[in-house]
Amino acid sequence: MDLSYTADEQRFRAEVRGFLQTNLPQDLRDKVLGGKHLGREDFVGWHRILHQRGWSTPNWPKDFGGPGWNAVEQHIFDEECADAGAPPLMPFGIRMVAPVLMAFGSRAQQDRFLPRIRSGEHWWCQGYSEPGSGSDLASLRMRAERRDDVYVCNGQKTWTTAAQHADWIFCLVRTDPTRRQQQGISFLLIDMKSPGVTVRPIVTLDGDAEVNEVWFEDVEVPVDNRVGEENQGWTYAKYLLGHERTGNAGVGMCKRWLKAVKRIAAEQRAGGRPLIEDARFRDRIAQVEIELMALEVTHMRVLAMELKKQAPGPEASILKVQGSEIQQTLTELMMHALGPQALPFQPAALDAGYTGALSGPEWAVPITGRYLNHRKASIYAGSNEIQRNIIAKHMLGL
Amino acid sequence: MDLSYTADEQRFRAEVRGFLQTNLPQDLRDKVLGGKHLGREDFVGWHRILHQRGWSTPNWPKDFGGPGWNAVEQHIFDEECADAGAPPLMPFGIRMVAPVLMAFGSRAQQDRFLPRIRSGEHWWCQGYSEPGSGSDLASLRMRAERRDDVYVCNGQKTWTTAAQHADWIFCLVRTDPTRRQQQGISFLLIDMKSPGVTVRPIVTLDGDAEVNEVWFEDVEVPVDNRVGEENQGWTYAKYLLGHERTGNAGVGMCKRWLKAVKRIAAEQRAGGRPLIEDARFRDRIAQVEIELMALEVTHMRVLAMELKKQAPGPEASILKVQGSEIQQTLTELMMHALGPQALPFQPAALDAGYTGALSGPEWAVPITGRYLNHRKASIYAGSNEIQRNIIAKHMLGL
Amino acid sequence: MNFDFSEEQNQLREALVRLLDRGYEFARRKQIVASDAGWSRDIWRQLAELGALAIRLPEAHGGAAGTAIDTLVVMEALGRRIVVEPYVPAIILGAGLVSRAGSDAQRTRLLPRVASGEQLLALAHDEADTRYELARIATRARPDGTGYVLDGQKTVVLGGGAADTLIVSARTAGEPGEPIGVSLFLVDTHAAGVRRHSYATHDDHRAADVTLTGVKVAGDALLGPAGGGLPLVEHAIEQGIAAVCAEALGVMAILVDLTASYVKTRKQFGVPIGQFQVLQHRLADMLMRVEQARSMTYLAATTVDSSDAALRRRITAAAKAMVGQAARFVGQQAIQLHGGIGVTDEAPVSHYFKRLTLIGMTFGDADHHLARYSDLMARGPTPAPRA
Amino acid sequence: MNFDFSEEQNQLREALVRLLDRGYEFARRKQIVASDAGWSRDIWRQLAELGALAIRLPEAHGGAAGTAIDTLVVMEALGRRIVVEPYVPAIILGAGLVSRAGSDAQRTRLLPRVASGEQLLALAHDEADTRYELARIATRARPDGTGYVLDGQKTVVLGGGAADTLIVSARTAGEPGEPIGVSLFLVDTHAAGVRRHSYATHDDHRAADVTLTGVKVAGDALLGPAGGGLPLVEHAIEQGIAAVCAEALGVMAILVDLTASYVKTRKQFGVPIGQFQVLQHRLADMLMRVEQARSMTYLAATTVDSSDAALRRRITAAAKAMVGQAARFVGQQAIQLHGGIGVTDEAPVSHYFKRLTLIGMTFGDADHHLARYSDLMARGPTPAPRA
Repeated sequence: MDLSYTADEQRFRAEVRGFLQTNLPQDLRDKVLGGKHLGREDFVGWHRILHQRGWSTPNWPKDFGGPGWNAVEQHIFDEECADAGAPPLMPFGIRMVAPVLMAFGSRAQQDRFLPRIRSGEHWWCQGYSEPGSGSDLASLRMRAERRDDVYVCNGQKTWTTAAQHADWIFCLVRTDPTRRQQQGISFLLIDMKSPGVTVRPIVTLDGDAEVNEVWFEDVEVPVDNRVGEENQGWTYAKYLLGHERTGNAGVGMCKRWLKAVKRIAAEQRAGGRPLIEDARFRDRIAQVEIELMALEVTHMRVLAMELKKQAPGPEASILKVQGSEIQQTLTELMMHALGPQALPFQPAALDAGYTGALSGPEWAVPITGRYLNHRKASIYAGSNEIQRNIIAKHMLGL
Repeated sequence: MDLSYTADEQRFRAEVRGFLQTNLPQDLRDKVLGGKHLGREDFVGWHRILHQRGWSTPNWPKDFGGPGWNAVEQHIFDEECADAGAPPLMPFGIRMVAPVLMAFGSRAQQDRFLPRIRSGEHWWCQGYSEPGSGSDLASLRMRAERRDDVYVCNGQKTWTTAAQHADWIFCLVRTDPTRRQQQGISFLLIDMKSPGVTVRPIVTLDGDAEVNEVWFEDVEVPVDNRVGEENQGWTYAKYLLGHERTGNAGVGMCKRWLKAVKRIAAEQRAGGRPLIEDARFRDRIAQVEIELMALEVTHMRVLAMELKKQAPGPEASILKVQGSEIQQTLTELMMHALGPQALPFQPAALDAGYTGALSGPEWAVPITGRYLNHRKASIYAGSNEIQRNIIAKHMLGL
Repeated sequence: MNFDFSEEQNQLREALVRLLDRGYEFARRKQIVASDAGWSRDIWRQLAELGALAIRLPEAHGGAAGTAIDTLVVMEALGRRIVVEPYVPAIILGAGLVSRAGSDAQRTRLLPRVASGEQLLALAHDEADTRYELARIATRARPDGTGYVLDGQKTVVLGGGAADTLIVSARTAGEPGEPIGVSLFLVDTHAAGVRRHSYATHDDHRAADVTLTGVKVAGDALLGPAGGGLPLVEHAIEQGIAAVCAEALGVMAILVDLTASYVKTRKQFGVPIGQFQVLQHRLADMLMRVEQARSMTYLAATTVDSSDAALRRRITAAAKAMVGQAARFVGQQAIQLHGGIGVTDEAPVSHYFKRLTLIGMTFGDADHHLARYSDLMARGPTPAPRA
Repeated sequence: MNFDFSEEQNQLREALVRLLDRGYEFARRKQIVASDAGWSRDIWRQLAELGALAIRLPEAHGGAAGTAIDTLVVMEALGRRIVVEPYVPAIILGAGLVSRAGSDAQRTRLLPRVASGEQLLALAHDEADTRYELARIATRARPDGTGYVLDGQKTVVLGGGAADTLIVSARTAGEPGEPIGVSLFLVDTHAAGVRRHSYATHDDHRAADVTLTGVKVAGDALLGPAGGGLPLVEHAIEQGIAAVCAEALGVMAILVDLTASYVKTRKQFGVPIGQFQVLQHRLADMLMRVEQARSMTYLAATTVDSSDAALRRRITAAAKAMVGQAARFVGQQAIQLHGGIGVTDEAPVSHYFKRLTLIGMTFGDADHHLARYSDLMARGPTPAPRA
């Protein structure tokens, strides 16, 4: 047993770090670390910079133009990017639809879509959830009726992150309404510019609008845009869900937030001294720091399994639950560190370059909204209740 | 709204306190406060002292020879007894079987049993649980076959507290095996000296033996000892279960233990100073003190409902859950206050008058065993999971 | 010992419920918070007509000389509709301070107009480094003839934008952190040298930062004894704590109701999710927390008018700690059980959650008050809350 | 980065499992703890034969010069059978101290006999007021010719009754609480002036209180530098922490297994109680705590042999805090899910619970180590656990 990184891995980390120091634009870094709003151009711009270095698709094998990194290298890359304040890579293209296309797509689909995902030309979003489905994904109702060479699609998707920016959406649709639940579902790729597609933003409790409803009214989708076989979409979706959950620990982001908590607690004053000198508040930081330390090792244990080609199964659920709870604890600690200054709601100040009046320090502005918004972390990507069901069933045989 | 006690209630408290100061024997008080083993004679002796004053059955109406106290007076009495270090009154006679006899027993049964419960002549125990039943009480299997004027009883009861001391046991038995679950159950009073009754102690994890298995082998019970109608026993049992749960908050005992925690934390030293000066440990005391304060008021709110003859329903489940959790927190805090001195297991020193060798102070001896033993508090009298089911069903309609 | 509300209290509650059922549905509230002022003078006037603004004021000044139990009744009703009008800052803090500490002249001048809803007060106390330590005040008031000149910066003054008159704490002696030397001043918000930056808070209430630059006030602007303002502020905050605890009860009761209703109707895997035992127990835990919080809030309400400052201090610390813990759990679990819909602006549940979260952060969070209670405990035995 | 065990480690584990499966079933353990000594010399001899007692000893003295990973393998296996033999006091603390701090002569004299199981050591350090503060030692050693005379009282010396030789900490300088001035001495348990009161602990292990009255030892009884014993004790306790964390993993793994099996077979209301979602989630939470504890234990095992004392201190504090929290939750919930049967002496689960509870209280409880970690954090940035 040896928990240290190999010399090769350390060299790789240094290479990534060096690249980030040179190539991550300072204004973008400031936006990310300052918790400012990021626009489409911020994400796409960064994606293109990575693409030039061949790193825009860290999880892709070389055969498809990816860097061919192993699980540990991917982890190092993620961690360094998070630490440096790079914008997160949008997962919908590179991590979600791409693996499905690689595994189940036709050669034509692969040739058409994968290079454009890699280059950043196509921005994807995910059409899984519907109002009324949710954790019970298989109860989805969006219909796709075959008419000659097209599917005519009607229905609604929801909680679609970044749909307002997206060029394409991959959808689970019901192609055979006579079959129940998991059967009769197909996996379609839909151009967001198709007539009949409408995007309506969902304003979240922090005033933000990153998720959307997407409506489909007689949207025609070429049959060529179906991935794999008709009515077999659930198989591909399950494959994808496994991929979605693995990376959810979010260790890199948590480590950055932990640093932020400490910095805030060092700046805020309580009883005339830095808040971090208050043992009670510091104990709360210590508690989450220890939990994060354990999570990082647990994550490494899963990576070590992946390195040996042992598919991580229910362990991914542990990472999801623990990771989301630690994220929520950290966002809450940041808010509590602010004290009364947690109250002001100043959304305009989240735009980079804001020069208006401000209550409190600028860095404090995003904090309460982040706490409120991150209640979602234990809800999305399979609620923590669903994850516990999975752990009980698959790891304990209950 | 007024949370203070009335002048009458305060006078009553003073009267009880005065009585306890004069009449509770010092050696008995020392045993109780020192956490020593109490024997049958300790309980019975104290019961007789109370009986002389007419207070041995605090929950009984005057019609049956009780003091006729209202809910608040009973609470004051319980609290003062607990605070003074009086042995607890065994509930099985006065609080469990007696209310059933008053409500459903024949005149003959009332005349025979109630005065002897009051005087302490009859010590009762409870025959409900069986191996395999538990929270699912209605699955009980002990059989009682009618033969002329007797029931012939066969079966086993378990978790029977103080059966080794008891003169009588009240049992739920199955008189009609053809009917399922709640039907076909009768309520029998059985003389523990009957041929065929065997008591086997169950040693608990702290080395103690306060609970027992009770075996019945062809035990003949006169039909006259059946309470109420045949096969209607479940009705009486439900009535009794309601009574059992109401007083489970244990506020009086918790208040005494809280004082003990503070005393221990004042005596133990950490870093060369009294442990209670360690803010972190003191915060844990503060937390449970606040919870107990709230529980006391919640308990008073339930008492106020009782005063108005509003039957406390699912509120009793709240008292049970919160009370047992606070008890467990307090026993755990006492153990943690001991530090390394929590380790020694010295059961011989729990007998009053022990003069052998001892590790650590004498008052520390019962503490770890009490923690271990009190894990039962969230299990017995309807596990806390069952209580939450009740709350969800009856208070939330789920 | 009784937990009953008086006939008058029950009538007041019913009147408030009627008013808010009619005039404060969720859609109407949305309009109100979207307005420039962010609150409704119309609602305020109706509260005045009900007598809700005057309930605690002295009878001599048009009030009903009520108790903290009356406040509890009002606040719980306001909480059930997450009312954003500045009742706590203007009435509990502001008018309460003038009632308790004001001279006859000050009371006569201000309180009848408070009762009628024409005069709004606010307490401008917190500063950048105050956090929850009330004595850490750096704003200065130096004598100037028969009056004073005030200089300093106040932050997150609740209701500060709506206020006509601010009660400003400032040092006439001593250094930040010292208990002695803080004085209170009545300052007209339109006085020269007063600058306000007003903004919304995350729960759609309003607050303001106030800068005082050479603000001149007359001698009769001094509220209470010179240098002896801190105990007054402390008592005001204790009244504020009792009030927001009661408000939290109203908020939490609605959250439990909304969540129980939601899980009964929302179906997943073919059954209402309320049939899943884990969610049933979660709701049972929410309910228990609310009941324990209710008990502590009742205790606080029956204590906070006491003249025993040590008792008030301990019981309000205990109440805010417990209500804060309950608020955190109930709010978070209400969102969790609502799933995605719970984090949308459209769903009322998210607004109740936000108010509850900010109540938790107002007048000191749960950790602060637990620590305070713990430190008070170290200094002596807890006085019995009851005889 | 790898989490694999070596071939030798896997063989050692399998050999231990075979030994304990055969010779340490629950019934046999009951006999052992009921015996006068409370532990089995026969088992000890078999452990010696397997090489388990010598695994960490220097090769020059018959050992295998193993690492803390080897200890982890041994302790996890011992934990799975809640073995009561004094492995931690005699091997991890006692032999570990002699290995690290002993002179050649001391090592040559003691370690081969440790390896063969003939020599049992114990660390007599704690005193009535020590609690978990290692420097608070009052026992005195005054020079006497070329030797020393020891006076003092040691409490709850783990394995103290079984030991042939005690490692006694005593002050040659300084006052209780001061870091400098503590020296370690090898003291024969049969030396004049040594009195032992031996007793069982709640987990059926054994400990002793030791009174030293004018105990004379020769100059060569000094273990390590005069006055510089505290860092040695601290490192020994850190090794002890890593060991009991690994033991706790074994105990918790069995508790999860026992509980999962129990809920699958125990029926209530006509179904196995494992079908109730609340119990399923409880078990999922238990499992997650065990996995997080496992990760911290691995980190501690790969850190505790480091020469970086600050790193060792932080990581072992973090590990003991997290394992202690996990132990508390897993133990309590295992009992809760077993219901009544869980609190009986007859059920193995109660014995696993007791051992786990006492591991939690040994070498500092979770709160102590969280506070320690927190206070260390205040003094500087956490060193990265890995490169």
